[in-house]
Amino acid sequence: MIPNADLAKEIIAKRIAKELKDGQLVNLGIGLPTLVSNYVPEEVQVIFQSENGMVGMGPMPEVGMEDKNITNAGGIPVTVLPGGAFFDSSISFALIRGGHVDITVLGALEVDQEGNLANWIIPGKMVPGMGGAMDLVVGAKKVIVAMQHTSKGQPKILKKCRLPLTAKGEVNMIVTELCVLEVTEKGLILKEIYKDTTVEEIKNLTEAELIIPEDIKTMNI
Amino acid sequence: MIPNADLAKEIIAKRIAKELKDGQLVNLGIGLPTLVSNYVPEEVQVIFQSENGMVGMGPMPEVGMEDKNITNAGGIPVTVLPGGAFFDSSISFALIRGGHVDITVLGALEVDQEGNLANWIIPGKMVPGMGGAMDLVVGAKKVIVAMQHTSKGQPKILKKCRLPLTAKGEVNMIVTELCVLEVTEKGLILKEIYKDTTVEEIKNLTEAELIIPEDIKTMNI
Amino acid sequence: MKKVVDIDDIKPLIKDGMTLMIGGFLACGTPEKLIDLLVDMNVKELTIIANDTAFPDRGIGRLVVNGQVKKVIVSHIGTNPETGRLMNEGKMEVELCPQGTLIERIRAGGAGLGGVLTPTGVGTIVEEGKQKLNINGKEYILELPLKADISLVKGNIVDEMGNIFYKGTTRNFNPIIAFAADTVIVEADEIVNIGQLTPEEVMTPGVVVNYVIKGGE
Amino acid sequence: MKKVVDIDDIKPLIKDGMTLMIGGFLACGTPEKLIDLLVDMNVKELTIIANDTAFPDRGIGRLVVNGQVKKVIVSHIGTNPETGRLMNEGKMEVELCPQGTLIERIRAGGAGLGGVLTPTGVGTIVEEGKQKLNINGKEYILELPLKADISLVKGNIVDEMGNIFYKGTTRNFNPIIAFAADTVIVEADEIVNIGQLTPEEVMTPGVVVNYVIKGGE
Repeated sequence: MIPNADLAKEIIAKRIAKELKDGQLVNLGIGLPTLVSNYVPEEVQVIFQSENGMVGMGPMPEVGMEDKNITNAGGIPVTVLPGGAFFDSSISFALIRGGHVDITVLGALEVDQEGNLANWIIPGKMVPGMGGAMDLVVGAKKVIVAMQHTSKGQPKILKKCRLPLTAKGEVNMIVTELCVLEVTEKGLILKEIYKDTTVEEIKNLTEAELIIPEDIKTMNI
Repeated sequence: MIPNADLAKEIIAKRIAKELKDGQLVNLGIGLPTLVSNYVPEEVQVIFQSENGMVGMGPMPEVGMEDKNITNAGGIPVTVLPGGAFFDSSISFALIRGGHVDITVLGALEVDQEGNLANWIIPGKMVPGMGGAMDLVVGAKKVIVAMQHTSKGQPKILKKCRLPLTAKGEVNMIVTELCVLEVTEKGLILKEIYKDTTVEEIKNLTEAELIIPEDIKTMNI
Repeated sequence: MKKVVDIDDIKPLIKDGMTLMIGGFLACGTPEKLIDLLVDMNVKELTIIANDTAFPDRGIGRLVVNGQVKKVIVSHIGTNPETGRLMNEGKMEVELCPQGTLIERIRAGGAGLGGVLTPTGVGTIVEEGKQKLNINGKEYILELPLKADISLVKGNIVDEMGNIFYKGTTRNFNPIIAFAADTVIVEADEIVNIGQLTPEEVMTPGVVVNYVIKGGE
Repeated sequence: MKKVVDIDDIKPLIKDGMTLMIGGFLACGTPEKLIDLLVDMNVKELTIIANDTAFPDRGIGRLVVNGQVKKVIVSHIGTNPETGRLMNEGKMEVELCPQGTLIERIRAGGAGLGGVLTPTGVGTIVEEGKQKLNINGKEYILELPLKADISLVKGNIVDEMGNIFYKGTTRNFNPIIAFAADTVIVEADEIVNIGQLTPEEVMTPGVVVNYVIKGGE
């Protein structure tokens, strides 16, 4: 049984939140990845980076309290927490490309069993541009793809990406509403599955080859 | 007649001071070049850069007023003028290498008729290192060599530098106590001579070929 | 060397066909009054180097909508549908560049570097037509410097020598483009006397700034 | 993630044979208390990357005089005769690097770049053994990144999250080396609570800093 879109997003965000460790520097992409910040356990203090030039990004301001000089990478007003810092884009990407960001969470159009990611262009249809995504995926220590398992019923986890790539072989983990996959040199390992699904269902909805270990866990959300 | 060392330095510094134009950003090397700042006309406002990380460098502080956090590129306490700014070394050399410094004045061990400069090493004898000199000479819009015409009676203005170079073909102007030379594609042009010397004397004390125009001026100090 | 001028004094500097760098990230930190000026002057055939093309009614987006732009070199155009439309109709050239690469190319231009080697884009279409180098067993793309005729910078507090202080996330591309153009024009929220910014508060040294104009309220 | 520690807690981190980057320019902005620690521990065979070797009795020079250094990568050794003597006697290796190139190499290391192309040193012995590239008719040297095991940084005001504010010309190499090492240790003149440095005052974000110790008065 495939959870509906809202539940799917909640499952994904909750599961990824559990990957964050105390003290880590984390960059969350626009959209679904942003939801992860809602589920970080209280005892885990992570620092959010925004590639337009900030660490220590806080929640959105209350209505009427917006400061037009403090925005996130989506251009939306946000807040900065005590101990945060602002900097220019060259320093922001020195942090990103230089391996100082512990985890980046991004959406995907396609991802494949070699850890390739496509999320910035559908030629002839949608060309938003890569923004900071290519640098984030190459530079962050751990790259987590956050996406619904299928798009209109079609698999998005492929043997080989068909869309132009964002980066080659950089994805470490894929989290969908159905499962958690780890990208390894041998291929994709099915680590956890959602309580209401089965290995069979996941196989049917996935084009990529999956390595099925004996000790698959239930997704802990 | 060759002026003694003290007078020589004064002549050189005074003449170079006349090259500085209002609003220019200027870097003066340690030693003789530093003296140039004593002779800048009052109506000319230049900004001094210090490659350790400052623009708007002011004079040395009065005794007892030194701030150990504000030093020049020689490690000596200096002051910062209102409107000055501090920055890190990467920005300092972005200014230098990026062509934002209008004039750099440096000493030389040797300089030659192709505009080559040697001022950072005498192999086996003296190896201070190049510090910021190589970047300054390559990056500044105008490179002025400030030095006494000879060393122990031997020419320092050569056909071809014999010491390892600081930079190739980057010198624009040479000012000694005897003359002002302009470096051009054709060679060294004798533009001005000191009042107490002659073209003959300069030729005798110079190894390089000199282009002698008809309208040589007396050095205006 | 009086740098603070009236916005009308800027007009003669800006000409059709120029390459402009413009600060801002989705219009945060973009000099809107200078954009107004460009729109009013209706200068054409501009090449714009910036992070993005913002929104149709804000920032750089307004120049796109007004048909003044020949080419943009940016990392993102998704927030301005007009950019995509003009691109698809062949009316405007769009060079997409990863954000971190774009800012390094501009920095290289301003810092006198001939290029930088980046791992970003290796194995993607970004590497097409570019030289690749293998350094210690890892592949890098050689990315070349960018420079402009004029940079349009937005500063929050600017002193009469052109020293700039940026608030919040308005800094973004501004300090970097301020090094990479022949002429640098700053739009200031607030212009202060010399000495009111301490030398430590200055984020862009005024020595790279040519003109300062007063921005909107 | 408590970053403020006692200087003794630093001891286990530092080992013979390590590569250290140390901030400062002729000892201005050098963490002298951390140098004291290195001298006391008498760690050996260090490789030091820094602007210079300062003076025999100040800054990095003290490590040279104490015979703890195997190699230095610096732009200048002229103020410390001991460096020259040890070099001439073959007891210490000295790699001289133009200052602007040195800081770019460190920056590249910290920013994940594979190298930079610089015109500095073309036609001199600096280019020996290095790849040269011709970009648009001009020659550049390819200079490779530098990284370290540990960076020792000096900050004037540092908050409990490791955010750093530098006064005057003490900044120099410090913010750049803070990005380029596996472990970053900051010696602070003054340690303040979180929030006492505004986000705009921060010159090095604490996210790259691992440990903060209190410096001398």
